[in-house]
Amino acid sequence: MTEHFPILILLVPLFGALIVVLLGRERPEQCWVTSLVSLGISSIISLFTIIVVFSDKVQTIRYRMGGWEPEANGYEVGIELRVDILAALVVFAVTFVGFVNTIYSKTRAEAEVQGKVPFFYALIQLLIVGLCGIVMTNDAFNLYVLIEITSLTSYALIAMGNRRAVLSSFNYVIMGTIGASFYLLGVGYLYIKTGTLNIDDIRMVLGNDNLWEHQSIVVAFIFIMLGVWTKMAFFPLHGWLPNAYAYAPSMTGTFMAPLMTKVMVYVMIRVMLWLFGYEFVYSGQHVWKELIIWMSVLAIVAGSLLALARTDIKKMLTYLIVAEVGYMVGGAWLGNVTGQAGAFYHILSDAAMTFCLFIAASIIVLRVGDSRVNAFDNLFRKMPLTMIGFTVGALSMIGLPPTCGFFSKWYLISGGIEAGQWEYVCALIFSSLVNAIIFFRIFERAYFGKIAGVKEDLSPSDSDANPDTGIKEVPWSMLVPLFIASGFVLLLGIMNRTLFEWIQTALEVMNT
Amino acid sequence: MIEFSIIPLFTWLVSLLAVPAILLFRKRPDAREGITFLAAFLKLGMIFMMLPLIREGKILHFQFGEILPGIPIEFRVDGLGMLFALVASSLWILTTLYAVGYMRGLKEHDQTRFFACFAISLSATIGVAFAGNLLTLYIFYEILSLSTYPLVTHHGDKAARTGGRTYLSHLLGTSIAFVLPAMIYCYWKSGADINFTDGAFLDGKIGSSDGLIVLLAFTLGFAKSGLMPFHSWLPNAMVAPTPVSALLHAVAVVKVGVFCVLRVFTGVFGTDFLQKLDVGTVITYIAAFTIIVSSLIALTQDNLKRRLAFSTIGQLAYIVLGVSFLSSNGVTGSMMHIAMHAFGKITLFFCAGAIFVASGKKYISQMVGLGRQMPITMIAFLIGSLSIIGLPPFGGAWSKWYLFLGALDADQTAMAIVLVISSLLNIAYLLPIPVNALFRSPPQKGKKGSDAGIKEAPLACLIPLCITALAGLLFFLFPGLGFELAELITK
Amino acid sequence: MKVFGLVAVFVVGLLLLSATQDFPSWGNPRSAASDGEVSSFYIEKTEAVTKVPNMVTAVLADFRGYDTMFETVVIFIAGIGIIAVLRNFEGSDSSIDYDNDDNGAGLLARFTCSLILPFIQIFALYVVAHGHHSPGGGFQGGVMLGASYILLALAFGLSKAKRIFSERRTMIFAVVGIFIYVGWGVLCLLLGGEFLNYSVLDSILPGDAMMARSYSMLVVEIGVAFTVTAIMFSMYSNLSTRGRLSKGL
Amino acid sequence: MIWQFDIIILIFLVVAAIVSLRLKDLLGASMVFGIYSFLICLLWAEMGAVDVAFTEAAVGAGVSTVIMIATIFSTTRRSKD
Amino acid sequence: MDPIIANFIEENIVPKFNYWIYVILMMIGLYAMITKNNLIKKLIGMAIFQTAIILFYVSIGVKEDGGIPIISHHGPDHHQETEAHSEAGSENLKHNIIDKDKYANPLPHVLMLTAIVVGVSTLGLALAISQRIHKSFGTLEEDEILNKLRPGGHD
Repeated sequence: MTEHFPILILLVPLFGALIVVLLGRERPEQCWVTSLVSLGISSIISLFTIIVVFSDKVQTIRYRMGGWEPEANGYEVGIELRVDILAALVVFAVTFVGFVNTIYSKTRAEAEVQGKVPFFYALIQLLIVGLCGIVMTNDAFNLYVLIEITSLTSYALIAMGNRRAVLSSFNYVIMGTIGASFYLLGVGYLYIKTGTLNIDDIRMVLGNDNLWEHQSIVVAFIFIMLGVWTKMAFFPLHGWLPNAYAYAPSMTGTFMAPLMTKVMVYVMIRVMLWLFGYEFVYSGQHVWKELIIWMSVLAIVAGSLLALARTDIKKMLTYLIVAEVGYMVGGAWLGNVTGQAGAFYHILSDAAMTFCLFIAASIIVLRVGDSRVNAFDNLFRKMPLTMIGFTVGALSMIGLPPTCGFFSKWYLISGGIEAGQWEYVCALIFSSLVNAIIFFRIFERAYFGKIAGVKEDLSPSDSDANPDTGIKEVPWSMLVPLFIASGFVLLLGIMNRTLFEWIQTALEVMNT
Repeated sequence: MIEFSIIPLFTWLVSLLAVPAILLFRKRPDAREGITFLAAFLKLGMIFMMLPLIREGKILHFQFGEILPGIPIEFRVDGLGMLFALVASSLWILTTLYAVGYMRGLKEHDQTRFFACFAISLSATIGVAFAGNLLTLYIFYEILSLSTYPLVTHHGDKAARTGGRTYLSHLLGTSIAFVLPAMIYCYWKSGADINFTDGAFLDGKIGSSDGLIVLLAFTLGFAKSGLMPFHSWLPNAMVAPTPVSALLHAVAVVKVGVFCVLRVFTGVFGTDFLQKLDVGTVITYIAAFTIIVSSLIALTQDNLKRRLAFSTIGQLAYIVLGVSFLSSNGVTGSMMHIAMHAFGKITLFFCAGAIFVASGKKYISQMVGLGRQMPITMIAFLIGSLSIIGLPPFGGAWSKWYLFLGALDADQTAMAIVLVISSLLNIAYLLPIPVNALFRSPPQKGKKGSDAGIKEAPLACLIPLCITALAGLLFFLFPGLGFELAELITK
Repeated sequence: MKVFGLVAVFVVGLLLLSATQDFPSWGNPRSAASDGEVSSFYIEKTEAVTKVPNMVTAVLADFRGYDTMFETVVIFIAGIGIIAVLRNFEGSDSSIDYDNDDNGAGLLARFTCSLILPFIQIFALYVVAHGHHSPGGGFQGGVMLGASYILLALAFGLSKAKRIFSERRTMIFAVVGIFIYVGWGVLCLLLGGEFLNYSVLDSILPGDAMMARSYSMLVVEIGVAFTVTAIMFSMYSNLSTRGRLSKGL
Repeated sequence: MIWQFDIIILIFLVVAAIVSLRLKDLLGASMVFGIYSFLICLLWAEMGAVDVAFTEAAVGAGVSTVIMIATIFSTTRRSKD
Repeated sequence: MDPIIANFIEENIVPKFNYWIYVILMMIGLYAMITKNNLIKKLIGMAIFQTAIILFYVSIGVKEDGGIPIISHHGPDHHQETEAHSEAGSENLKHNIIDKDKYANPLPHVLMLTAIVVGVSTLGLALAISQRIHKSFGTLEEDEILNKLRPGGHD
């Protein structure tokens, strides 16, 4: 049974989506239960997959669709799933965030997408199918199909928001199509030279025929990278992201912000190491290593500064995502295992902390009814539980121990030092400082209230009574996800050593 | 001789565990403060339990978890940590006593928050004192920054917020910008070993120019030590209530800063290795510059707490200066000065607070002739000042003496001269306050009426300041323990 | 913007063209892609292992059946995505105003349509069923079937078409199509093979493992056809009425 | 595979693409786009990709054009560029 | 004509004419996607862009004398095949008679079927989105939409 785990992870939410569409119109209340159950099962299976993969016998699950064995010379003729520890971790992150986000959606879905609840749940489950598929597939073209699945679902999900969301969804369609088509072009250029689509086989052919010098392979690499960067909103190509995530329905934003860009970062790491291989990507003759690290520095600095300039909370967070993408691209391009592992670890930790922050921000915007920073006034008194969750996420974003943000930054900086890329190290530090300013600005407001406020504004005694207005905590269905997310921020931080060792071992295999 | 012991953990935990209890009893102030005292005494008791072992030359050690490859959360008690923990925990009791008097005297708001944060800060301070590796040190350093922020901004008004902003931005900013990369660089350079256990871990693993940069990054990055140019948080943090200022300037925060610098010199590089690298002088000059400039600025301040703040900057620079001589005498002087300055400066702050509680006066110019109404406070202030200046028969004399010897050992005659000049400056900015208060009559007879009602501060304020003043005297007579602990480090 | 676009486009174009110089020339049967082991395998062995002469169908529905499953899912997503984005449930949803509706095109067009519609549909079914031997298959047949309903809607008005193919029915068709496809794969799973490994179905299908593959391809093509038919029509009906489903073009 | 045929269609393709993008009338543009789809479908049939050609005929020249026209009718027909 | 240019054309353009045209079509489509003001025009550009890539893939699969990728039992190999059949369906012989140069490479065709489907799905969804945009903003011109957003928005 265990060998079927990879496909089961995909099939369960797929069936969930079908059932939701079929039964949703008659029994809308069942949609939530169905998707909760399907995503719950899926995340349990993916948790077991981690265990299976990590047990000594199986390091990588290879699952051949349709049972097609490789042909005589060893080339795969079918499509293959390949799950190693990295894929298993990301898949778990995807399904689990999906599961927790479904809990969060319980009340919000009915409020924000009236009448279309079943479609929302169906789309979000299909999005999870797509993301998991992206992570696990070992076929370059299948990756394209799955990228398009995630794109289409996210276009639709974003366009379910207000009119700005619809507009940004259109921009996303244009950018996303360009990105995915570039990826497809790159795969075509690889195919014309190698004659195969399986990722492992392509690397093998590239090595055997020594095709690395060929112009078409270089162009293929450039286009695949451009495509992936567009989808992950790497700095100059980030234009579609902020509005899309900020104005989408809140439960869409909370799901997509932590995962979409991160999964694409995973794809980038995978393309770099699995598809093209270490020698090709980092070899000295290509100038792009330095160039891309400088680009990531630019992404980090620009993302942080743009975030600093925003007063809208969600917008600010989306620009922080742009900066974080810069972290990960830079880390992956440093050319040493520490940096790559740091980038990968940051995929997980960034997913956790972005999820945490987005849920908290959505709750606050919902309760206060204002999406600007002054929504935070006095919130520590009014919504202490929400603010605790927010604080955990924010500290992680700044990079203070023992949250996971600190450790991912640690590994990334270690990688930067090891590679001697001081500009990257400086950019990381700079971004941490800017994040500190951004979040402490918020904390100050949340703690003390309005700027003009004086001592008398605060409640005079130690009483915990809410001083004013009806701003109260939200129902458990929104607080529980927040606490799960912030719990994961801490858990990933505490477990970082174990995780990092797994990641490092898996990546070292790829770098040889 | 390293010995496993669980006491360091409990010493750290005890004030942390007090926090939920404090929050639980938020409605009953007496129980709440009882818990604070209980925790404080328990802590001191545990430290005294460890003291004999440390004096035998043992190193107590406890570790759990492994947060990064090769780096656990590690507690390790040696002479330096012991000295610091001893000072911090004994002063915690006094500060708590004083805080109770002060807070109740002024009927401050949010006392629960105050005491809870206080307990967290002390826990973090002990964490720093006992930290067995650089990362543990860093973590507790950051926790201390964050947990003292609510204390600094306790009043919540605009000035407090500005002060708090400066405070946090300096401390957090420097630690992220300098210490973190330096630490990661060390981690990488030393092959994943940043434990203090086996002597200085960077010994012989780093070149001269790298070493200078790392050393500078650490020394400036631990901005709690108040070295220029990252000193301005200190005067700004003066908006805090006085017990907090006492905590910041005498016990927890600033001492953590210099303690970290001491650790960097002795535990990260090792003084011998630094001598080989020949990079200590840069720090020496920064420290000397800080001493002179801060003393000069202190002279111009009229707000008592601000003047004391600049005085603190100068005194802290002594400690850094002493250790930067890289001689055993210098390090001994530095360690002694941690303790001596702690007791001296806390006396001064207690006095400043007592004056504020009793008379509401903040400015030095208002305090002329105050000694008549508040003789005990002013005499304690005088003792504290003398101890800080370093005149016998007060404890400060020992540390100054050893610093001086250290300067001569290192052939830094110029620094010896700096020490002399700065001592003169100390006299100039500290001594006039008690002297004017005690021996001059109030200038304006007409306004005497307003001073008439002034009495000594409440007993809870008065007792601690007497004790600390007395301690300054006792340290001169019985300095043995301090030397003993210092010897454990310098040998 | 225009200049920037022009520059970007030219850079992209030049990059792509620069790579064509080391492509094998067009139509060269010895190029890596055409001569590689994988495509040779498909050309030479397909009929032997699947009994299907149309390699494209075989590769589509069997070797790369997993891709095709997601292709169907893509269509499905487009269908429900359009509904999610555009559908306006506020209007009279269930009770379509049949009387006051548009009546489609003119008489001649309606006559012609009624004449050719059955042929279109029969041809579409043929395309679905005969995909093993001739160009075509589930997707093409499904599109044609969907197009026949679109034609119906154009000629006789949307309401007429909706009477045959209501929204509810569309959704059921779409779901059932994917369900057939995925369920068939799961059936393989339950019988002990990998997902979509049709050869294990020989225990329940007549013939040997190769014939089982051949039959299974037909089954999944039918599944695809279901979904595509339904979604094509749903796409048209939503887009032509701005999501109200009340009045067609 | 007849290369003369190939080249002629390719050139027509480019023309059709440009025309469909330059027309200010969106209805006309989508009609020309239908022509473009049909041409490219011819090209593929000629290249031996019958399945692809069949699909493109049904989808590109058929459904795509129809839904595009449906959209144009329910929005606006004029375009500034 | 300059011999170098003539040589270049002979070597790089004539045998790769398909690739040149696909790049040109792709450039046209991309340019329209980036610079066109009308949303429908952008989508037409997008469709052109995608078909150009499909053209590229199909061109990969072409063989000079390859026919459609459907195995023919009535073609020139007919006689051999019947012989093969008579030998009790011997697998090996049966394989040998299929000349792979006679058939176009089927794999790119399969891939492009999927790509066409993806293209039409994207187009449909994008059209739905642009209808929503038209409903909210009353126009499909990008500059007018941005103008409408400007006064109210804080973006």
